[in-house]
Amino acid sequence: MYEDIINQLWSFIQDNLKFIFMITIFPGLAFIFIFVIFAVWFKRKYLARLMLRMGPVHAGKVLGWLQLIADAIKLIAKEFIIPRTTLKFLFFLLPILLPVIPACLVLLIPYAEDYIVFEAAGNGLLLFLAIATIYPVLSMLTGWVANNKFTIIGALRTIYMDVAAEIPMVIAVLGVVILTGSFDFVKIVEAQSKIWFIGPQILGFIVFIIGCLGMTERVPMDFPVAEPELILGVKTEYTGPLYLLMMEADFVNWLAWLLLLVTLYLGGYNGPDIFMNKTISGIFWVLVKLLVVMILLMTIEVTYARLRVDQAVRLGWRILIPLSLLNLVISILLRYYMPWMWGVG
Amino acid sequence: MSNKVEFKGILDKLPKPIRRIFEWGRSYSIWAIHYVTGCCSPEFMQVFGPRYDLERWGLLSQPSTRQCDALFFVGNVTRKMIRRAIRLYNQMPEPRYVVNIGICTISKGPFYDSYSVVRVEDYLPVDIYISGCPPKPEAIIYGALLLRKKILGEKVGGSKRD
Amino acid sequence: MEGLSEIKRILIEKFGDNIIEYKIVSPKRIIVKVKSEKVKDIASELKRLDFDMPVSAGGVDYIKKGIFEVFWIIWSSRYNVILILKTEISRDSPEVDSLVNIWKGVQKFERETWELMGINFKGHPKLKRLLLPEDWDYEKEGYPLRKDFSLKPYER
Amino acid sequence: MSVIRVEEIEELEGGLMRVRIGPQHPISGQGTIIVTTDGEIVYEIDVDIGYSHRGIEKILENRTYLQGIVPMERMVMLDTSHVDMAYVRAIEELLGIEAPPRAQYIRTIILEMNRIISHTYALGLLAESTGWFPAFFLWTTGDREPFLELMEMLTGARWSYSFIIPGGVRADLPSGFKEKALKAIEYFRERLDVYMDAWMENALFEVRTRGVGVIPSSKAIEWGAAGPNLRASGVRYDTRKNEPYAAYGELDFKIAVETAGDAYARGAVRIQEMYISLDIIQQALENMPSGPIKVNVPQRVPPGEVYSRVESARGELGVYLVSDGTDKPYRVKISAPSFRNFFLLEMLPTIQEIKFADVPVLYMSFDPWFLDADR
Repeated sequence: MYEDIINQLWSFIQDNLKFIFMITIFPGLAFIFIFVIFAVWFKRKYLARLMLRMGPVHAGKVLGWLQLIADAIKLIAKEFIIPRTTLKFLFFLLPILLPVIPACLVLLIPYAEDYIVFEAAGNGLLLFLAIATIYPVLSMLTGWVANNKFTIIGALRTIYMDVAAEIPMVIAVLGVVILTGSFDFVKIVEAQSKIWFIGPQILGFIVFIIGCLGMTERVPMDFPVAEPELILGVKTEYTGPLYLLMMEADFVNWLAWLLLLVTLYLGGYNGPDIFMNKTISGIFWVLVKLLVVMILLMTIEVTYARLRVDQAVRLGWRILIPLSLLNLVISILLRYYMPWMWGVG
Repeated sequence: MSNKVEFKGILDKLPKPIRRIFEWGRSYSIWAIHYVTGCCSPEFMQVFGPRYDLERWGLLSQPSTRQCDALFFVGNVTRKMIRRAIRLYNQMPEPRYVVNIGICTISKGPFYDSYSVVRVEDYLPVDIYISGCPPKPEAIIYGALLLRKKILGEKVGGSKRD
Repeated sequence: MEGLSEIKRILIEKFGDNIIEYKIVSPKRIIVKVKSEKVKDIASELKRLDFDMPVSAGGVDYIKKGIFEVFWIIWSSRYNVILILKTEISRDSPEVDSLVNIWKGVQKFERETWELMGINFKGHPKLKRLLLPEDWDYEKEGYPLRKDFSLKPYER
Repeated sequence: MSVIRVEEIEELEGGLMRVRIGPQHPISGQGTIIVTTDGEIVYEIDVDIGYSHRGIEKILENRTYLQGIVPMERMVMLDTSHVDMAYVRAIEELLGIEAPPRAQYIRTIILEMNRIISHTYALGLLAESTGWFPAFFLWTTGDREPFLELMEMLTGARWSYSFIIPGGVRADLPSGFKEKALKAIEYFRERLDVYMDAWMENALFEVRTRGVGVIPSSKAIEWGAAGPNLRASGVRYDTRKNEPYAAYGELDFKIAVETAGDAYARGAVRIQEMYISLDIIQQALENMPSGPIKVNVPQRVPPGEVYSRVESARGELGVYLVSDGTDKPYRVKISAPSFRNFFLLEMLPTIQEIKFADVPVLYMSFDPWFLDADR
């Protein structure tokens, strides 16, 4: 009686083996966990090196690669405290929900010609932006639920940053959509085979980078988690495993936005295919570009001071939005006069 | 205060190798609170500085008490400060340690007859004592390594705790 | 030097006997001792004479003579000289006018003297606890900076 | 021991809330800044000090003059030699003796090295408060090491030297100190150029500090500002020039003065003062006179009262010493510069509208030190 169930299961696995591999291994869970651990380790070593010091060394006997695993184990084994003045259900649910949102964004990105997990019927970018805007709302909720003076101020500031950074960024992304004529990620990457969009869309690229810093709360725009004023901003009240999830959510969100940056402006998987097989070289190129952009953003993080809230909102409204509108006009002109350049005409 | 979930017991019942892993993890990432109480604080900053870097052993200074497991008393502790320190100690989650840096925290040091300096030992259980006024960075690093040894379960001098 | 003697002339002819003592210790130091009731007017007169930066204020407890000596230390930007204004008040009713509305910078110093020595500054806006711990009660432990307060019980 | 209960959340009118940037806070040090704000605009700042009040003035009455140097230095650990110098200068003035010239030069070297150590701390924290934590704060922490090593070589201790004693200096310069010191000066001078580029050209840092917490010179004098905060508002006031002590009479150096009076100007004054200190040390090392380094001093100090002033890194540090002829001081009143610098922070909201995010920047631009204020 069990045989047919097992046979059905076995045939189901054989049919969509590729899909299961994609979900669990490459762009799925394993890749996200490994990337988070690598990114945190790399950030601590790289920033330490810029600060003229060593960073974690003794944890793994060679370059301290086990340091993050030690941190994770310690946090798991920590006792978690539920402050009396919070909504217990939300206090537990939100940290679990936070890493999930950006995790599912990673699946929408095309890593090679036919290597995309969820096609989204032609409007992948639209779905990406829709899901991505839930993250600030949820992080605001965590601040509000923790019911501590500093987290409430942090929650208010998350909304400020949301307003200041997200609107100009969405308009900038519109420039790319006008050039390629569709929301489909694959078409966007195909359109960049001749020239990457960082060239014609340089204004949009600048606005996107600043918005990306804002959305992922990196230093120039990271006032929701501003250490000097609000202890840890939104994450102050969370201990042990919940803090581990919150910290991880931060980096998964960073991974999602970097991948979007790579596909929209740096030509996704376009690149000379070194390996024989096209998909492997496609994936290779996406990861290389991801690493380069990561190093760039980390260097920005070290050399610049943090913007005040009102300065960031003023920057967002007075400078970024006009810039992105100007970018729209440029992309319309480019689309009208030189359609052949983008494989559309 | 906040009702704490008593968590300690579960880990000790685990079999030896799994407990070793948790202890190894804990020993390599001690997070101290970003909190200084007295006049040894410049030396405490030097120890996190480029030359004597405590982050080599994974020791970071975290701003919020909820994520930390080590409370460093750096320098003299007065009656007004000890009340806040006790409150901090209560806020920290369970596997927590207290380290005394400087002789003022051990025996009131040069202020032996001051009317407001107190000894930390009368108020909080202390794990590691680092003497010196201010102790040299090597001494502070040695104290941190002693704390690591204590977490790994090895015997570190006579201590009232275990 | 000429500026200093000119100040002395103005102060003496305006306040006469209220100035008990006017000592020019060195070209950069003047010590003026005045009666405690006239402190406020003399201070406003000094302020008019460009003694504008308050450097410090405090009290000395002469237990043998049974008096408190309250002093304000003022620097003048024009004459570039330090003036120490001193008054004497009795130990059992330590009361003196506060010079806060003349020199704003003196507010914290007077608050500290009030807390550690028990000298009451009349007219001081914020006489609140500053340095001592919250659970310090004056009856049991007394005022720290007074001479009759001994450090023996605190010696470990 | 009654642990303080959670204060009752007092309802302030207009939806304000009182945020305590408490003793445990990345920026606050050993004290509390109580800020009344509605989230962004700050209406009132009250600094609650006393968390490390050790009663040094009372302890000094229990110690002889020479013993008093050790607890008094703990008052401000960052530049202990200035506190030492003020106390020793008061005693020497009462005794009417003068330290030999070689001791004066050695004292000047220690004082200036201490000023550099303290200013690097101030600049590092000012950069940290604007969020520029990683690079600048740790550069300055690292670049302070050579001077700490020199101090250890000369006096045996890294921070609290108690090297300046009534009548001169405890020991002579060790051999090889001069070459090492000149090498350290060379290294630090080029590091200072790196700070100037990283500091002056950093656009975001300027945006965060220019025009923030502007104090006009009239207000600075009226509130009793001290040291770099006074000179940043355009007031030419430096105790080393007004009343030259140690060897400042013979060395020529200028005073760093800025006129803007905002957080940026205070930082710029500190960087220029570091350049000046380097020149002073170089001059002192070059024409160092030979001769004795100590004059023996009687135990008992004749009765009298004296007010001695010294330009410490944080401002003008004054010691009002009353002695009654025994070997213990009768009363020592220390007028600490940080005590006055905190007052500036409290007075700022009355003249200018401050944002909540600016409070750490302002607090660090005055460079107060809680232990200095608590004594």
